[in-house]
Amino acid sequence: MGNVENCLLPLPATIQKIIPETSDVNTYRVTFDDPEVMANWRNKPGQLAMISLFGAGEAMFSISSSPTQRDYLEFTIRKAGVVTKALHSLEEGGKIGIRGPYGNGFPFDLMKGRDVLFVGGGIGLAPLRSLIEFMLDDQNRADFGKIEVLYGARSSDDLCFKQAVLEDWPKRPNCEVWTTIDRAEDAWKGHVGFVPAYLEEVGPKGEGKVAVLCGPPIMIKFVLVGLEKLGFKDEMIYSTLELRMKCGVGKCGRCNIGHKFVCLEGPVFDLVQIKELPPEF
Amino acid sequence: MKAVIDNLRREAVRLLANDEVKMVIGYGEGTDASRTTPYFASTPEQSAAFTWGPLCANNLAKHLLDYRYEDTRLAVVVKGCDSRGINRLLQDLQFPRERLVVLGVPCGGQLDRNLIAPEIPPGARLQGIEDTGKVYVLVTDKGRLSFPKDRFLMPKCYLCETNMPVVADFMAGDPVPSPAREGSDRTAEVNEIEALDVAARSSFWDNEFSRCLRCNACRNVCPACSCKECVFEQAVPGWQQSGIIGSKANSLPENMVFHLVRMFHVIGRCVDCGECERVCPVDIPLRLLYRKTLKDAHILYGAGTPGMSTEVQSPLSEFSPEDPEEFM
Amino acid sequence: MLFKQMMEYVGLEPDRLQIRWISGSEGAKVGEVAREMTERIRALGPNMKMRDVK
Amino acid sequence: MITRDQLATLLDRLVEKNKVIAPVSDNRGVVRYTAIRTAGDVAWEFDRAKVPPKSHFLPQTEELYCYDTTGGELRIEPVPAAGRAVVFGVHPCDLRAIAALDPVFDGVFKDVYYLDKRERTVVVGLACKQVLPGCFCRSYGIEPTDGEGADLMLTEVGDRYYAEILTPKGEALVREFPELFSDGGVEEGRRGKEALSRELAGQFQREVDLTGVKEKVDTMFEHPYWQEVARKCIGCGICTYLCPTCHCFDIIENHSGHRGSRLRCWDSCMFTDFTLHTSSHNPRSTKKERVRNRFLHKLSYHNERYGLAGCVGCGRCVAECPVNIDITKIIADIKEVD
Repeated sequence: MGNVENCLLPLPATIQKIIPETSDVNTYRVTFDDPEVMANWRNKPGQLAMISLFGAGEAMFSISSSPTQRDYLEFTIRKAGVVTKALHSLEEGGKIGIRGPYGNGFPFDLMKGRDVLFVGGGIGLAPLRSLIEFMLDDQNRADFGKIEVLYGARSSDDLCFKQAVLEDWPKRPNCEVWTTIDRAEDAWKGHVGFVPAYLEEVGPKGEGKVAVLCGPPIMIKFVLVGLEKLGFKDEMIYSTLELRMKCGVGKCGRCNIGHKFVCLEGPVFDLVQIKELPPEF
Repeated sequence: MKAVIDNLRREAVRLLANDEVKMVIGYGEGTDASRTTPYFASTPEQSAAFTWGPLCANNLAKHLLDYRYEDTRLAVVVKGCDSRGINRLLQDLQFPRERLVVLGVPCGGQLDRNLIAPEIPPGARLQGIEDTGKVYVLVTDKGRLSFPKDRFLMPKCYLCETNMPVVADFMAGDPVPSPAREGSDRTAEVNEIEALDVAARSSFWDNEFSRCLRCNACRNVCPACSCKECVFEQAVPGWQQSGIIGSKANSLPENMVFHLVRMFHVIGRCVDCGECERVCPVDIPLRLLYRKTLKDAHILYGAGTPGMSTEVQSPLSEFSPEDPEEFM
Repeated sequence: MLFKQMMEYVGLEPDRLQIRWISGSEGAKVGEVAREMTERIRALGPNMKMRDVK
Repeated sequence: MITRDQLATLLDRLVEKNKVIAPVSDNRGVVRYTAIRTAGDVAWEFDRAKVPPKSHFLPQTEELYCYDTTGGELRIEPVPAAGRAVVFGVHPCDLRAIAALDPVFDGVFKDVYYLDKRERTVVVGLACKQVLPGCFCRSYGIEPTDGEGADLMLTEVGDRYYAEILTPKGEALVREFPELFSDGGVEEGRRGKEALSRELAGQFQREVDLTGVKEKVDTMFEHPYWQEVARKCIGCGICTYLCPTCHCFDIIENHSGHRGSRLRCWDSCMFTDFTLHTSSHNPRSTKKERVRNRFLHKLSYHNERYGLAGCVGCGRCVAECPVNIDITKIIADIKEVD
């Protein structure tokens, strides 16, 4: 856990490494300045943390590194608003603040003994990556069945975690990765087409299998239709929801969907829950 | 009063039944005897709930902005002061004239809710309002309540400039006498503030602005504030990144900046309808601010109250070589 | 001028606002005006009224 | 029992060592809870303060911590904890509202800023002397003389106040100034309070029947009724800022150069940018969604999360809404609509 005494107080951290992912997305590898905080930090895959840029503000991001990686945290962030622009202007060694972890994370215990299909679009792979790496880690690998990843982006440049997606993960035993981009490119030898269409083409069997999704709303919408056809059950489909957050601790009142706060009860919901939520996200 | 209400309802029924408008915006019965509420009728049947009288302070022109990007035709009920707001919205191209039917009502002055509410027996239900000329009589189930016009009107009414609408496609009643006090001077209160020395002026406004809750009611009710996205809540205003000017922080300087910026932004658009002052939950005398701009725009540029007609341009949107300046 | 009078009205020194018309070809005037303005503001002292009292 | 003079003395003595917050009327007669210097500042005859006393526990603008990034280093300094305080003159509706806010700021994640002030503040309640036209606390099971939520409850009886010690904090306060309180006439005070309670109960003009309202409103998410309400709404923050149970806030940046601080400011779910994403997507993009969210929060969500009503019937929003959106009418309408 992070700061227990004062949940709104960020803890100083340093950017150790900046790994460019796409033209506007970087992965930031950070460590807390206080080694004790770093050593005591625990999070679940899919949990969130509030990142502070002093002089710009705070914004919530999912932790994209696996919790099995205890030496640092990684965040994969697109340059979009005030905070992310300030973050992207920093170099290695730059100082930020972190508070968290927040949210429920993926219920990986419920996935034990099962095959898991991940469907991601663009930067949506970031939260999935924390769970994929967590499952692929030697100490957990035996707990889970086959791991399948279907990942797409607008172009080859927009693919995040290229090394993992194109090289590392496909080589791991009992792990299959399908990658696609929306429009054809000269240098691209892989599949071309939208994620939902590719899903139908690949046609992984849904029976007994867990699906975990994250991506733009339009992708999620059509992937859900596809998953249903493939025989995935609602209670076995998990997705993350994104809402504007300020406190991350269920007090500032803006990330509610109905009476649920996404920062506390989310961001991960199964499809049964999502269907019960009022359609306001 | 009764005749005006009947005329209004009849015209609303006609407009809706003939599909000339999709909706009529007017006044409906309020939840207590001291006020009414904006009421929106989309069917002839709903038009039966329209009302009118001296409890209709709201300027309904503002509600048009909610429908400015639609293609429906609307009708809206306006008093004299409100009608200037209509003209301003038309002039600023915020609402097309061809999509608008203006229903004018003759106004003999609006009762000040702060003054009459304490006089109304608790729980009294309003049954009707009579206008005897000098007195408004609220007929309630707990008796008849008389409110002489010379004591119970809103302060702005005693300075009324146009109690009959300056623009109307339909008039729901014959002209009535203006509630303006004879010889009243619309700049009198402004002059009083101007007469203070600088320290006194400063502390006067500090005292008022320090109370501001920044609830945005003055801005949101204002027909001159027609921006789709207000400068105070732009997603990424450059100048907000290096300070908190214009942020949600409540402090005296922040509040003063808010009011000064608003003051400057509504010059030439403020029609002096007084809605800002009416809605302010902490009673900041906002009209004293905007009246000052009206006075100065008049002195410097000869400008009259905005919205009196759609022909006259706002002083800040045209240039004349005769304009006073000190910066060339 | 309206804004100056507004500032005066709420108790700010109107001299804090100065507007000059300078053409693109009048480079020297920019410096001159900036110097002049700086001096006038210095004479007025810091704007205590807009300072956050925290 | 305590007399008015003794009560004034009590406040004067308390000011010496505490921040004392009390209803104060300003030059325009607007009553707010602000820090007093002497008992003479108190608006003794106030009916209902415009702004509720939540502003003490959750100030409209509050500094959370300071930071300094000089030389590429980062130092973060939390602001020191609040000192001892006494909030005097809190009416029963506002007492109940504070109780409704407590679980929001407590829980798994504890908000030390709020909880510190709660812990170090003694709340002195004051029974109402009249029922205003907008009041409907009784519908929420609150009597205008209820002390629930106060540490010490005062009821004006004749020329004295009947004081009830309700918590250890209240007891400590009385113990600190034993000479100001007396036991004489306590029975009379108790009877006076009962009589006042009976008298006030008969003065309510606004009552709502909450039976089945939560259940009904939970089925009304898609109901066109919300559009009808939203048409009137001008989207200002009066209802939320004056509401004693509204607690939404924003955290904003306040910096110049390398130094700065983060401020927590009230925010309102009625504002257009409240839920606006950086991507420009807005889950509550129109007034309909925002109005609906506010009323569902008051009538259902708060209850669902904390088991406490999200409205206490103080009537502030009823009195001040510029367009007469009246929650008592909304509650009545909810029961009516199909």
